[in-house]
Amino acid sequence: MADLSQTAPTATGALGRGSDIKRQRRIRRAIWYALILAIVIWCAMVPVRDGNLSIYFAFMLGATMATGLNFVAGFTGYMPFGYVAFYGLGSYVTGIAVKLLGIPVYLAVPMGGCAGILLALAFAPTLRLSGIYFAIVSLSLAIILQRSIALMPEEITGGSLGMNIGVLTDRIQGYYAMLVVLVMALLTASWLAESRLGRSLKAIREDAEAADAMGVNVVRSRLYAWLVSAFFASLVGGVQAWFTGAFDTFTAFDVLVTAKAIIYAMAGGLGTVIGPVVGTVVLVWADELVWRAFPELNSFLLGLVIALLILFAPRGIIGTLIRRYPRLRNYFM
Amino acid sequence: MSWTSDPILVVDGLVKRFGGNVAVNQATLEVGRGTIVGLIGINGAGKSTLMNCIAGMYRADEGRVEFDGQNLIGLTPHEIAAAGIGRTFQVPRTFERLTLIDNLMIPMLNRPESEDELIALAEAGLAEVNLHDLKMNNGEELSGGQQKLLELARVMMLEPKLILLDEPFAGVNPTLCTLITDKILQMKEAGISFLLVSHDLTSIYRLSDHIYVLNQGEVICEGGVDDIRDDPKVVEAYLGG
Amino acid sequence: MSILRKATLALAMVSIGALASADITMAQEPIKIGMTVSQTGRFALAAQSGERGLQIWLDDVNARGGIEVGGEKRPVELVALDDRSDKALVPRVYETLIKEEGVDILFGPFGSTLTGAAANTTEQFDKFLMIWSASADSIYAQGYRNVVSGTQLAASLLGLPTIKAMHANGVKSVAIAYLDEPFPAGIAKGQQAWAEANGIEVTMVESFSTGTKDYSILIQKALASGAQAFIPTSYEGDQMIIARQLRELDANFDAVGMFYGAQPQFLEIGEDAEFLFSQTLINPKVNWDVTAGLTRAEMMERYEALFPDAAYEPDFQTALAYGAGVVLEEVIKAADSTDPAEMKQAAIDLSGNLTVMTGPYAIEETGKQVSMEFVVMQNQGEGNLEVIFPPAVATADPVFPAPAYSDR
Amino acid sequence: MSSILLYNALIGGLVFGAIYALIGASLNVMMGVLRVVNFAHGEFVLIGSFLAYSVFSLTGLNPLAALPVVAIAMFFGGVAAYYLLIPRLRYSDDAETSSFLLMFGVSLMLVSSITWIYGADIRPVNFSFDPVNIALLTVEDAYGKGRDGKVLVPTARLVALVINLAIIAAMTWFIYRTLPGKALRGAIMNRDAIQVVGIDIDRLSANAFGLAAALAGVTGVILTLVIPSVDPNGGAPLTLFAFIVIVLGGLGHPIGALLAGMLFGMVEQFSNVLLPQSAAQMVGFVMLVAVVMFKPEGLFGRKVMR
Repeated sequence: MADLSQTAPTATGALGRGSDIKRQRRIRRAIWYALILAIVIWCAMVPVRDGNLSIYFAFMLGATMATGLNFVAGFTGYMPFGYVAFYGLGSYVTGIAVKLLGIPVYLAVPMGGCAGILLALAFAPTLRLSGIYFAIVSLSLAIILQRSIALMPEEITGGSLGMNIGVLTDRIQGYYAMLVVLVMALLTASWLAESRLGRSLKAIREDAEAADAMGVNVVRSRLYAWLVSAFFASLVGGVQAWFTGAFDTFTAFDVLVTAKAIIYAMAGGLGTVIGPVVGTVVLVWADELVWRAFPELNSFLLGLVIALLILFAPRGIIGTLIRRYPRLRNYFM
Repeated sequence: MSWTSDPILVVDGLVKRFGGNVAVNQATLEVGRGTIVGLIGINGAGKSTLMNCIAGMYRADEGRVEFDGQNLIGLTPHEIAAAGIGRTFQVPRTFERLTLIDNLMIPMLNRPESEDELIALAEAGLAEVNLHDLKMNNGEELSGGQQKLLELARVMMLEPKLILLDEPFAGVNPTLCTLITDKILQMKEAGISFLLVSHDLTSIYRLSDHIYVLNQGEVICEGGVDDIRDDPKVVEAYLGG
Repeated sequence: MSILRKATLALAMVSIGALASADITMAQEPIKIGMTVSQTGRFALAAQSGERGLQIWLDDVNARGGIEVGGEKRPVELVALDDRSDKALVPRVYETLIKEEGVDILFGPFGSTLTGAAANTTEQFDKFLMIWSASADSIYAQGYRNVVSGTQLAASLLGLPTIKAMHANGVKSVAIAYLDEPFPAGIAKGQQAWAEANGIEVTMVESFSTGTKDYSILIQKALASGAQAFIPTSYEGDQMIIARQLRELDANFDAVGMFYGAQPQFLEIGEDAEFLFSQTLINPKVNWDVTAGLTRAEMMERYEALFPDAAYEPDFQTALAYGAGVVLEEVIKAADSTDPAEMKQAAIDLSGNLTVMTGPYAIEETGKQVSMEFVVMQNQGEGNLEVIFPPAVATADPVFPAPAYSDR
Repeated sequence: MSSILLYNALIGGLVFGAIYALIGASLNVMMGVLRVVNFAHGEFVLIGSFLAYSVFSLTGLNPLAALPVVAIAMFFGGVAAYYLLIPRLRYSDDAETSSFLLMFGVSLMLVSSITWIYGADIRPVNFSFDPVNIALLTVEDAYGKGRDGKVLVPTARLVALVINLAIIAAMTWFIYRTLPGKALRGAIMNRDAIQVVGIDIDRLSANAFGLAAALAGVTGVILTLVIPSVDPNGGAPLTLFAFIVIVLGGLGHPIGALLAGMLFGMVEQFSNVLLPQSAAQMVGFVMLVAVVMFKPEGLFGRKVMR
């Protein structure tokens, strides 16, 4: 094959000719499921050994949000800066269902998830926007939703003090609920990555027009990703309400919630399944250290990390590793 | 008046305007089943616009596009792809962060075969264009010429009846050119029709069964290779421009 | 200036910590108190102002050898962590305080917004929470068992002195505007209810959201509503802007109530701050006969000694936190324990039997503070602050109606 | 409702509209020439405000004395920031989104730096003009029976408006009448084509970034006259307003941004009159979403710029 030798890269020969793609997928899957299992065991043990639930909760929340955001940002290339809208809606629907309607919290949280899907359907027309227009409109919609909830009667949404369902819910249960949602999100991510839908989403992310020309139904695939993504954010919002018991329009619609989800996912590597988890582990841990040691520097360092990531490792930890050592593609989902 | 008795694609009176500019003006052409039809013209003649109208990326303002008896106007690109028209792009548009295998899996998303069968098909497709060794590499790791090959292999996975080839030889070294030419001829043998847009008149003349010349959005003449080569209007369009 | 201030504060904390740890080696195991202090964000200024008050109490109590529990004097140690003014972070930090720092008793963060989140956590872990700055009535309506507001009056009562003072001067109509956050909203609603119950016509009630900077239309609307008096309630920075815009628009009301108008920073803005009805509970002219802790004058002295480089004089946040520290000390002594249930009972028993620097202490069963009323102050020109209400402690008659801006 | 409110809304609309126009115009230069989605734009404005505050509190001079200092410092700061940040963005997969996130990170760093230096609280800029306001006309019975009202312009706001309009005029002249300005406009319209005619796009971009930063800083100085306080957390709303303005006006459309700024200022003021203040603060966002969804080229734009 003389014609190849003069051109670009040498074949990595990662698996060599005739080697099995299925085997490689098995390895990746085994590593991934082992990781999920490790997370489950580790996190499930925290209440048993009377550890600090909040930190692990923050990790699980971050990993779920980052994974959920990855469905739409990593797999289709949209940057929903108003992602927090779904999270906030989930919190409020859960809170109202528990407090006003007396619905048990384990039913209220899925209701919040469904409300998220409805909201995502309502916001679906924004998917025809691209790039920065989408990001800004998404952010504006989140702000509009926040202000609308703030304007609602105090008897329903609790007004400026927000809602407090702490006395009605159990925190340890909320902790385990978060673990369940995290595992659901991780399993969905790995299923999606290997499914035909996931493959079409990645093609859309790379080049929507070309994907269209190759027979991919761009609009429908994007919509599915959008709905799944919104569903998880709303569940997380509901579980957060369950765990902490208190939230208001500021915390439930804080743009930093979106920003952290984006940053965690990016730090690990958008578009990979394992990336958001890795990114969350690293950054939550770093945040914990920084917060204790240099409280005043916290948001400066957060900003610095974002800037450095964008400038020097735009594909995140996993993405950069894979780019440098393509062989790793065989091990990371 | 029709040069072919069995057209697979009929474009009739197609008009596409951008604001006040008429990019394609009353273009009419046909592609016979199992033939290669060349479309030539200088830069800005409207070739790519015409292609994009057929593929559904642009919506034509007037006119008719019929493929195998089916009206294509108003269909989206993926519906047109499903109907059996594949295309390549002037500048190759590989899915850069997908492996070559996955690149070839994309056009087969709607096929009923099992995952294992699809993988086998994709591997075979890569072998066809001598890219099998790179199957686990990402699209972005290929050279420009290799990307042209990959696009060719990818469009084959659609099992198209007609392929719109946009500048398949641009920026490709002579060795790869030969490989691509061979591939096109092989596919033609297999019964696939082509609409071929190229600057490279030599290749066009070598491959085409029939040629249309586009100038300022209009088809100014058509005919066999020999007719076109000597047509004063073509010479004028290319030189007098 | 600010960096310097923080550096001094850090130094002070380190030295206090060193003192405390020196004590540990020879004395009893310390009573550990945990709290969060906003180092950044919108509550940073007030939270740090309060922390200084608590440090004064800590310094004092340890100088006296600590608090006697079970016949032994135990020193007191404070563990303060940052909450970044972030409500979402507060539960996490309080859990860290309880789980990792092993504190016995918790002190609230600044403000109703953060305290609401902290109380959920302390309740879950069954710890006693001493609140010093959260006033929102809704906190005390949650059914918490172990919370007590040591010094901060409930919001529904907190703003009443202003409206009462206006009533006493014959105000017949008032326009109310407030920032839509628990503390200002609580104050405004309390004032509105009292006004309506006492025959003052409320001509306008409007809320605005965080980040509002231009109040000109709001001020015009208040004028147009025909109100004789105007009470815009928000945090200090906002109120300073409103004061300026009132003058710029020549908006002459007979009286304007601004909660923070007597704060040291507020007075720095000069003539814009004149003739406002403001509230405070720390003023040289207000001196209670304390039954526990330092008197106002003593506290001021200690402040000077401990924080010689602090940018500002002690304000009512400092006083509230200091007072809450003293109340906490009394509660522990009375309960003779750090058990939350016993402390809560002791806190209820002490109600009505204790006067600290900020005034007499009285709570309801829910832990809601119902005493410690603020006094109303007026800057009668050139920063000359006078107490104008209640009459019992008043040092001057109010200037009412306030002179028009054009006549000042 | 009293007509006096409408007069005042009109004045407020002019003053704030001109400020929004200027913020929008500077962001427009960045987005148009550089395709940099500057999410830290509000903080750039804040830097100007805080510098003005420093000049005022150190010297007691009119904050406007800070104008030249701010303009020059921000220009060179902007050029330096350009070389530090922007060229590397070319290596990312999606330069536009990357710039958005990068500048978000920068905005976090700026806010916490400002907080570190100045403290977290809102500080008044305690400067006032004499007379403090100018009466334009008197409306009889404006506040009910026998209570006349005056339509007033605070002097500070009038001064701010005049300076603001002068800067806008100068900028329009620069863009339409001078060679560098025309190059800038050319770069907005077609970044690739301009390189062919022999313009060093890197230098042009750096200068454009510097110019936009300087304009943002100058806006911040003017802002301290209109709202005499500085707030380290005040940047984010300004950023959003800037985006609202340029999207309304049509991305990369220099005059569109000016008109949209004025329009947005008016809409904001009049909705404050007609709606409760807290509901009025939503109107701008609703307007933005509506325009993007139904007229993505902007109210004054002709063609969508991708």
